Parts: sequence; structure tokens; C-alpha cells
Amino acid sequence: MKQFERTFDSLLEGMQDLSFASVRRWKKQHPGAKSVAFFPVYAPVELVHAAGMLPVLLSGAGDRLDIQHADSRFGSFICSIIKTTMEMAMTGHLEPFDGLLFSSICDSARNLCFVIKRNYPQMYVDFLHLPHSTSDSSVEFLTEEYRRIKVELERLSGEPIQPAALRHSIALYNIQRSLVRQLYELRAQSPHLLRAWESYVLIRSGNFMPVEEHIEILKQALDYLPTRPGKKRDAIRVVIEGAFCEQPPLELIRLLENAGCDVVEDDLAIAQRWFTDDVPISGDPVHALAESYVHRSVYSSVRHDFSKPRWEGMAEKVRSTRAEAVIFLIAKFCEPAYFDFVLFKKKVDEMGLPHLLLEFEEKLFTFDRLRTEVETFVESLVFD
Amino acid sequence: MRIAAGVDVGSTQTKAVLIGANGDGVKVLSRSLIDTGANVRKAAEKAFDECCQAAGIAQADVGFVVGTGYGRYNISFGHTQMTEISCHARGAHFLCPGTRTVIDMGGQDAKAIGVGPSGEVLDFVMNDKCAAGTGRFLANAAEVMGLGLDDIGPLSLRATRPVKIATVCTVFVESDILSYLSQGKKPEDIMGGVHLAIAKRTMSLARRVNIEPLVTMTGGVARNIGMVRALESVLGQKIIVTPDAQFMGAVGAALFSLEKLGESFESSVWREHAVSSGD
Amino acid sequence: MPLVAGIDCGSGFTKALVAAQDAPGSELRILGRGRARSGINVDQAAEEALEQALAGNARSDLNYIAATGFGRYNLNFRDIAITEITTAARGAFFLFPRAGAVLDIGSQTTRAIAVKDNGRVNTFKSNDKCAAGSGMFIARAAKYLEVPLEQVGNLSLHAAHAHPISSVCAVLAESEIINHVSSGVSVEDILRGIHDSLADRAGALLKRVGLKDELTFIGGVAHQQGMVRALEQRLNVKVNVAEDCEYVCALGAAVLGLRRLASRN
Amino acid sequence: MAEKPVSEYRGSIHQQQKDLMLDWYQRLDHAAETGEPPTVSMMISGNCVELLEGFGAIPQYPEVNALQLAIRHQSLEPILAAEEMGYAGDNCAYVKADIGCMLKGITPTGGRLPKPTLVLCNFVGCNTYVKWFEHVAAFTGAPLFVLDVPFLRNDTPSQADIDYVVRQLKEVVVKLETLTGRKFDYDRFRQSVAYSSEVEELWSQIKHLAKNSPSPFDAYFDAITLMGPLYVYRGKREGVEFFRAALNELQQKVKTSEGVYDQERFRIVVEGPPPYPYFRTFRDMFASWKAVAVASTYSTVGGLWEFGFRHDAKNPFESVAMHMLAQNVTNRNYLQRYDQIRRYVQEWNADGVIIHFVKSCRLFSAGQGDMRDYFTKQLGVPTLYIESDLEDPRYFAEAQTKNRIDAFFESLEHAKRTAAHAVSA
Repeated sequence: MKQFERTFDSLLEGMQDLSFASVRRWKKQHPGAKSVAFFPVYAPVELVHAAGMLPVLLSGAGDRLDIQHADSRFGSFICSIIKTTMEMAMTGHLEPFDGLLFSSICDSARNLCFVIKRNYPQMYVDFLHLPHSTSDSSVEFLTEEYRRIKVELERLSGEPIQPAALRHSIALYNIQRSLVRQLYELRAQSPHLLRAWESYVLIRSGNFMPVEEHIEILKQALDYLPTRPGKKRDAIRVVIEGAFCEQPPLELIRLLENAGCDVVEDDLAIAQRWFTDDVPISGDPVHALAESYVHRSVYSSVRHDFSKPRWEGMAEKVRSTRAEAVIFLIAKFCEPAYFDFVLFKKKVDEMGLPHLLLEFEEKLFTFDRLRTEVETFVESLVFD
Repeated sequence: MRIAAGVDVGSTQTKAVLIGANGDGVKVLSRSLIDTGANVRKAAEKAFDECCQAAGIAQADVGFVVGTGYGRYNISFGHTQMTEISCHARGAHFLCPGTRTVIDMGGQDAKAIGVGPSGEVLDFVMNDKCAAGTGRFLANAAEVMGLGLDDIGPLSLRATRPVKIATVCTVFVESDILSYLSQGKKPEDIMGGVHLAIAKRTMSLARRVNIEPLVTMTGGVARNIGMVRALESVLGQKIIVTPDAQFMGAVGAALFSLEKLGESFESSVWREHAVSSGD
Repeated sequence: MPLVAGIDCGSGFTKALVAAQDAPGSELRILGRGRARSGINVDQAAEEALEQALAGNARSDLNYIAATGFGRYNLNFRDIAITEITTAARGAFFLFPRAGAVLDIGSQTTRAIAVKDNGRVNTFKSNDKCAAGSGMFIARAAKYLEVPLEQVGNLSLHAAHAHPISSVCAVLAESEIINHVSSGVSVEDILRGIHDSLADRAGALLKRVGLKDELTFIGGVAHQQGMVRALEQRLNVKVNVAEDCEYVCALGAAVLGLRRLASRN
Repeated sequence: MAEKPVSEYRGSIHQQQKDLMLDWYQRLDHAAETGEPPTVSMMISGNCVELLEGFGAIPQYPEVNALQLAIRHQSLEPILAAEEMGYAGDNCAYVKADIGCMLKGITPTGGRLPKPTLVLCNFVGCNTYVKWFEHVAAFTGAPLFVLDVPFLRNDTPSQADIDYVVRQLKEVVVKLETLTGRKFDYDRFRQSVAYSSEVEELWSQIKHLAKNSPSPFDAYFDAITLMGPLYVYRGKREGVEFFRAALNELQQKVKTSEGVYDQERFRIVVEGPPPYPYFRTFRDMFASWKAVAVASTYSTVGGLWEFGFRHDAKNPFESVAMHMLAQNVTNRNYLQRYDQIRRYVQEWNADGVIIHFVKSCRLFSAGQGDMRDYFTKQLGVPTLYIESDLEDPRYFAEAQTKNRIDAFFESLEHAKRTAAHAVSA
């Protein structure tokens, strides 16, 4: 099992590969098969999988792509992931994908959907309206919306999606998500066995590989990690909140840990653990997916359930992981996260929890400013 | 001979140009360049005065003066005003015949201008709310490095492994630079990185206009060879820079003055255009 | 008698402060201060500054060296590295224990720090992108307005009516200043406008971390009376400025160094 | 550059509009004191004001408060107040101004604003609204109902979309019955829908008058002034009367060919909200070129009627749903907006397009560079792109903005002259 250590590096490599070699490889292995990419945050990957296509969750371009065209289409005050995704499109990086789906997370992402639609007519580009309310009519509507997408996907793949196939896909993703949940429990229990950046790499790698492969990797990880050498350290248990869409540089997550934080919970690559429980396999699978989204999703700044305030979800996270502080990690220009920060901050203040707000962009090369702020935060908690 | 003047009151420097027209064409008679400083009105007068002296021409003999640049409304002796966008296009068209795109990097604006066959502005884009890519951006970077504005360009050309600059926010680039210095990075690599970052950012915006050859660079930053090379590498084509790059706005203004003097579309200026845009 | 040094490795200058504690629990006594240009070699600059700060005491008598500031990790002979935010709070608290907040306007960044009653950092906030304004900004404005930096503070005191700078981006604000100049606004009024707008921006940061009736103002800009008065008037608080305000972080480092030393023995 | 002409509407309807809006604010003030009539906070975009009539309730529009504040140069104080409590520089300044006012008890008119009986988030397209109204509810303690309007993914809404919205509208009715203790008056609702269709017909005719040259009014700056009654009084007799008067007055101007300026030099289409903190300054920049807006997308935020849609008293709920889903600019997809502007340029015979990017509103602004690309490169329509904000005065750079606008019209002018020259030669 020792060789598992090397897995992190290979996964990291795949994660940072903008040529999407893994996708190209998969398509070579499955002649004629297609691949559909999703813009963050959540995506009904089961529908794509059931259609015999490879779903891929995009996460921007990190620090590996310079913006040389996208500024001409998107102006100031627009977040980085919008521009890097546009840049990827304008520089042919999205070529391996036959379809691209967006959902109702924010206004910028939605407009990007239609801008890409105009510029790349050969590609199947669609917009998925995920309800902002949780009434029964929302479930009914989303079921219909999924049926609409299903028809489009069937047109793309040329094959009808059989209910049995969809149930099979749901079952697979149920397994994947439960393994990811176990991984998070392990980390919250013994952060010294699994560093935050490692768990991040482990789950985010699921974004671009077949779910079957990802399940194997997660199983190996869960077998190996408990046996992994490592000693508990004196660190502050923190929850990371706000990085659900644009992803922070890995270096920033490492920086948090080196500065003396144990990240015991986070909302990084949140789609990999979107549901709080398994999606039912009985009954109409499309309805099951819709019903699960409306009633059994994790709380998120881009999903609204006004019967369960999101800040209560955060409070619950803090309690269940016995966290000592919350670090708000918010992408520059991310309006949903910044709006939520106000009400979340109100909550952490009520709870008497120390918190720190850090602004990031997926592309950062120097970290002195951020390091100083994180270290100060830690010092303010450890020095008497 | 008809004599006309153009005065370009920029945010950092004020430029004046005299041109004369007679039967056999139009030529630049003299130029002057001074720091704008805190008194814009005076700067304009001084530049104009120096320019006339250089040409040995009495101010009274100058038929018409067009003012341009941010301080254009402070030119007490100016007869009318034009924006520097129109003037740069006209000037570049005149001095660099065949110009189809002008990239102007000035003190507080960076612009790309699409130029038509008769020197008219077809389309233009200027730096948005973010001041990246302006001359001041470079000046600030140079200052943080403790370097002179004239040194950074040549220095940046010596970069072997240019550093990566993520943000083009002037303020944050300054702390980036400090970080790199404390990491012991070489000044030329830091400056190389800064120039490249600005070039990419500027072109990314400039692509809003059709960038067609010939591309002429104007404005104070055109003197910065490092910036010119960086832009060429990002753009993938040659950029023309004349010794008069900085005076382009003033030259254009002077040409408009000449037009106002009746040297209109039928004038030698326009005949010359016809010839130059023919080849 | 334990001897401790706090060394603030700033981007421009390295400042050292040596202090002693005569008896356990007693007030710490400052023995000397020293500064040197930081340059490339932090250790060298630190040694130089330390030499002055030792004020005759033997280098070998130093029991503990706490490094702070931008280059803290480049100081190889440190016992501990602490951020300039933590040490600013401690130093300010040592000098003005009643001030609940610290404002630090350096050349690059502006920072507001809320201090707990024992000198610990409660919360802090730095100016962010697109909303910058710091010493460097004033320096550039002064240069453009052809005013020596040391006169800026006084000139702005003699403004007839301040001419506000509205833009939050430092560079666009510079353009605004230029446009004010083009429209003939007096240098005094512009400088006062700059101080007022910086004060407002600092005020916004301070209110976010929590501002009461007294604050301690540190950093290079603290030398400018115009800025101090702008803060007092617009935030309507008591503003403390230490006469040697550039040593506050070094002092804070010494204070914390002494604590670590005590906890070690 | 020509001398500066008068840059304001000359006529009587602007005063009538002021009176109507003042009357509305007075009724809100009365509601604040007596609790009567019930009030509902809604967003302007795709508002369902007709539904409120069924309860004799009146609307509150946070945006109207915010923009009134900005026009009166009072928006910065509440914005700063909101930022002090944690709102970011990058959050929509409408929201910050509104929340800031709530905290500081500021209102645009000085009168009081009632705690809304219901905060009805008729979210159409603008994701920020979901947050905004959630915050309003959180800070006022007023009950919140989020009316989830599916974004228009294709050119027309599906039956599922319409059914979904109708179902929710009926849920709102039930909710309001319990909150107000009043029975929903279906006939009054239907009557209101009928008034709306009349108003919409009149408003549409007004919009089409701008096809005349000279245009009798500025379809951006003047249209904005006429929008108030459109949102507050659309479903009422007063609304019908006001817009009939407006149409008559403007038709008279057309008869006597009285334009906005003594001589109309340029016809433009404007995309994006205006910089309210510098509304007059901004208008003057166009006035100095005698450039008149013949159409604008912003004036279709509340509803898009010049292309034929009307509310329908025969199917009141369905037509209200249709209006929310497909007949306002914010819930229509981005490419439909391109096409809307294209039609304006061609059918209203414009010389160019002005795109005003506002920092606060990503719904409007994200991707406007691509929009510009479509017009300049695909259609060859001269297009100017400028940036500031609709509420936050800190993002308006006067000299830069004027410089860009002057340069744009200089180039249009030059193009006209070159063309003229080409003909004469």
C-alpha cells in the first residue's frame, strides 16, 4: 500500500492537465462515445453517464493558462473562472468535449453559457435551471427540466437512456459519494492522516475520470490511510467556507496547513459530495434525482432552501467537526459567496467563533500577503 | 506656406508640433516636449512657445491650433479640441502610411484604434476600469524596483526566466515584485515578467478591435523597447515605432488644424494619403 | 536580566529594538533602537541595525531574537518569526494600552487591527485590490504635484476646501488628481482631498474590525500631520502617534520575544 | 464640438410623472403608519403588480428607492454603511444602498417606508435578487416568498415553465390571503390585467414614435423617467390615463417635428442601466453631440412590449406568467438581447450602439465585450463600450468617460464626412 503515496502525484498531474488527456484517452478507448463537460457547481452527471458518455466537471484553468483573449469578451469585475473558461474555449482547450452544460448559479456563469453558445455553434451548449425554492412544484419542475436535458443528451449520444441504465449510474455515484463522505469523516477524525490538499486532490480527480475508476481509487485510499504513519500535531481545527466554484491554488491550501491549521471541513469541489444521502434507486430515477436535489442537497451559496438557512448548515458543520474557527475563502468577484459572507459572519459572531476572510483568485504566484494574514490569525489564537 | 499647430496635453507630458503645407506637400517643422506638471495651462503655453522658437516662427504666424489630450480644454490659445484617439489615428496614418491599427500606451490610458484608409477612426477600445497596461503602471513598477523608467525596457529584454505575474492590479503587482525580490529573483526576470503580463493583458483587451497590419505603436511607452517586443511576441506580428511615436497625438492635431485652414479633403495631405494608402 | 531584541525586517528599512526586563513581571525597558536599509541581505541589515540598538551591550548577551515584518523568514539568526500585524498590535498596546484599534499605513498596504485588552489581535483587515491607497500613493501624488514629501502633511493643513478623490483604485485616483490639476484646483486642496479620502478608506477598514474612541496610528504616513488631523476629524476619534512610530513592530516583537523566553525557562 | 443644448425633456408629462410617484410614496408613508394598505416588496423586472391589485395591496420596489437615492447624490453613505457590516466592494451597490438605508433609516423622499407584508422575490434572471430579498427578509423579519421563475433557456418558455410559474402565483395568492386576512378579488385582478394591456399598448406606441426623425423623446433618459408609473400604476386606471396623456403629447411633437434637440445629429441605441449618481452629467455628454437615444434595453427591464406582447384578461394567470418568463429583458437569454438591440438598430434606424457596463449588475454586464464583438465585427455597427456603475459614485470617472464618448462621436462624424466626400468625389 505504500505505493499509494505516489497516487497523489499522478492525480495531481491529471488534475492540472488542461489538454484533458484522460478524456481523450477515454474517447479513444470508446470509439464514437462522447464527452460532456459541466461548469460548476453541481451537475446531474448520472444522466450523462447513463447515456454512455463521459461527464467532466470543469474547474477553471488554475494558474496554467494566461488570459490573452477572454478580456475582449468579459470586462472588469468578472471573476477569474469565467475568463479562464472563456479563454479555454477561445484557445481550443475544450475541443475534447461534445457538450457543455451550465446551471443557474450566478449571472456571470449564465451569460457565459450563451456567449459560448454563440461562438461555438458546433457544440451542444445548454443551460439547466436548478430551482431556487424547495416547494413540491419545484420537484415537479426539475423533473421536467431533467427530462428536457435527457432528450438533448439522447440526441447527442444517439442512444435512448434506459431507466435501468440510469438506476445503475445513480447506484455508482451513490457509492462514489458515500466513499467521499467516509473520506471526510476520516479527515475530520484524524487530520494528521490526510492533509486537506491531499483529500482535495483525491476528490477533485473524480471530476475528470470515469466514476468506476474514481471509486477504486477512493477504496484504496480508505484502505491505506488509516494505516498511514503520521503523528497528531498542535494545530487549529478550521472549516473552509466559500470556495465552492472557482478553486483556490493548491499552494494556498498547503499554506493554511503550514501556518498551523488543520482543515477538518471544506466546500472545495463540492459537487463530489453534493447529496447528504443516497439518491433513491427505486421508482422513477429522473424524479429521484430531482427530488434529491431539492430535498437532500448539501447547503451551498448557489442553492437556496429558505426552510433551512445555509448559515445553520455551516454551524452544524462546525459543531460536528468540533472546529475552532472558520476561514472564509472567497474568490475575487464571487458575488454569491460575498453576499452569503454577511449572513454567515453574523452567525459565526453569534457562535463566538473566530473567523478570517481571505480573498483568492485561481491564479496566484506569490503568497506573502496571504501568508501574513493566515499566520496573524493563527498567532492571535495561540499567543496568550 | 500654411502653418498649423497641434498641442497634446497628456497626463505626464505635453507635446507640441508645428507643420507646414505648401504646394508640394506637408511636413513637420518642429516639435517640443515638456513635463506637464501641476500647471497645465502654463505647460501648454511653454510647449507651444518652445515649438515655435525651434521652427523660428512667430506664434502669430501659426494659422490654427488644435488641442488634444486630457488637458485639451486648458489650452488658452487653442482654437478647437479633438480627442487624442482621433489625433493618434490621423498622426499614425500620416507618419506611418498604411497603418491599420494603432496601439497607444499613454500615461493614464492604453488604447487600440482601428484606422481606416483615410486615417479615420473605425473602432477603438481603451483600458477599462482597471488601469493595467498604462504608462503609469510601468512607472510604478519601475519605482518599486528602484529603477529609472528608461532602464526597465532594455533590462526586461535580458530576462532569461521571466517571473509569473498573476494580477495586473498595479497595487498588487508592487507586492508581487517585492515578494520576488525577497526570493532573490533577478531584476531582469522580474521586469521581463511584468512586461509580458502587461502585454498579454493589453492585447487581450485590444482584441476587441480588428487588429490588422500595419500595427503602429504610439505614446510615451513606445519608447520602451521591452514593451514593444513583448507586445510583438504576444501579437505575433511586427509593430512599427517611429522616433515621433510620442508626438503622434500632436502631429494628428496639427493635421486637423491644417484641415481647418482649408487644407481639407482636397489638400496635399489627402493626396499624400491617397498615395500612401495605395501601396 | 533577560535581554531581547525585536527586529522588523521591512521592505525598505530594517529596524531593531533591544529591551531588557530588570525583574520577572516588571515592565520591559527599552535600551536602544537602530535602523539600516534592508537591501538584498537581510541578515547583514539586521546585524547593522542591531549593533546600534544594543547601545553598548554585548551581542552575546542577547537571550532572544524575535523577527517580524516582510522579510522575517530571511533573518537566519532569529529565534522566532512573528507577523508584523501581531507585533504591531503588541507594540501599540505597550505604548497606548487604551487604544482599541491600530491603523498601519505603510508604503504598500493599509491595515486596520482591532486589539484585545491584553494586546492580542482580535480581527484585522487590509485594503484589497481595486480599493488601494497607501503611502506610495501619497508619495506619487506629491511627486506629480511637485511637492517635497515632507511638506505634504503641512500643506494639506492649509487647504481652503478639500477636493475629494472619489475613485477607489489607486491608479485611477492618480488620474483623478491629474484631472483636478487640469481643472485648476490648488495643490493644498488636492493634498487635503487625498488625506481625507485615505482617512475615509482607513475609516471603512477600521469600522469593519471595530473602532472605538481611540486608535494608534503607525507606519510611515503617521508622520504627516495632515493625515492625522484628517483621521481625527473624519472619524472623530483620539489618534495616538508614537514619536518613533516606525519602531512599533520591533517593540511588539521584543515584547512577545520576552514572553516566549519566559515561557521557555 | 457644438455648444451645449438643453438636455432635458420639454413637456408636461415629466411633472405628471413626479406627482404620481410622490403620491405613491405618500401612500407608502401612510402604510408605514397605519399598516394599510398592505405592501409587497417586489423587484421591478417581470413584476406581477396585477396580482397585488387583487388584494388592494401596493408594491414597494427596492430598486426604485436605490436609484432615487443615487439620483439625489445620497447613495454613498448607505453603501458605506453596508460595507462596514461586511458587504464587499464587489457586491451589487443597489443591494448595499438598500440595506444601508434600512440600517440608517434613510428613505429617498424622507418619508417612511413600511415593513412589507410580504417580501416577494419574483426572481427573473437576476440571481442577485435571490440574495437581496433573502437579506431584506432576514433584516426586516418580514415573510419571504421566492417565486422561482425558470430562466428562458430557449427562445420561448416550455409548458412546464408556464405551469410551474402559474402554480407558484397561486401559492402566492394563498400566502397573501393568510398574511393580509383579505380574500383574493379575482375580478379586480382581471380588471388590473386589462388595464395593464391598455398601458402596454400605449407604451408600445410611444416606443415606436422614436422611429421618427427627429425623435420626440429620448428613449433612454426620458424613457427612464416614464418607467416609474409603468411599474407602480401599470395595473390601474391612473396608469392608463397617464400613458394616454404621454402618447398624445409625444404625438403632437411628432406632428410639429419637435425633436429632443433643435437638430438631431446622431441616433443611438443604449444598452445597460445609467450611472444614476451622474445621471445629468452623463446625459449632457450625449447632449453636447445632439445624440438622441431612439431605443434602449434598460427601458424593457419591467417588460418588453414594443414587439407585441400584451397581458391578457382572458388568461390572467397565464399571461402574468408569460410576462415574467419571456417578456422582460432580464429573464430573456443573452443572445435574445443581442437580437433585441439588432432590431432597434435596424428598425429604429440608429447610427450606433452605446454599451454601458455597470459594475454592480453582472446580469447586464457580464459578456458585453462579446456583445460588442457581435455588433462591430458581425454586423459592422459602430459600438462604444464604457464602464461605470448604476449606484456607486466611486466608479464614475468623468474625464475618461467624456473622452471616450467624444472620440466615438468624432469617429461617427468623420465617417459621415468621408462618406459624403466619397459621394461628392
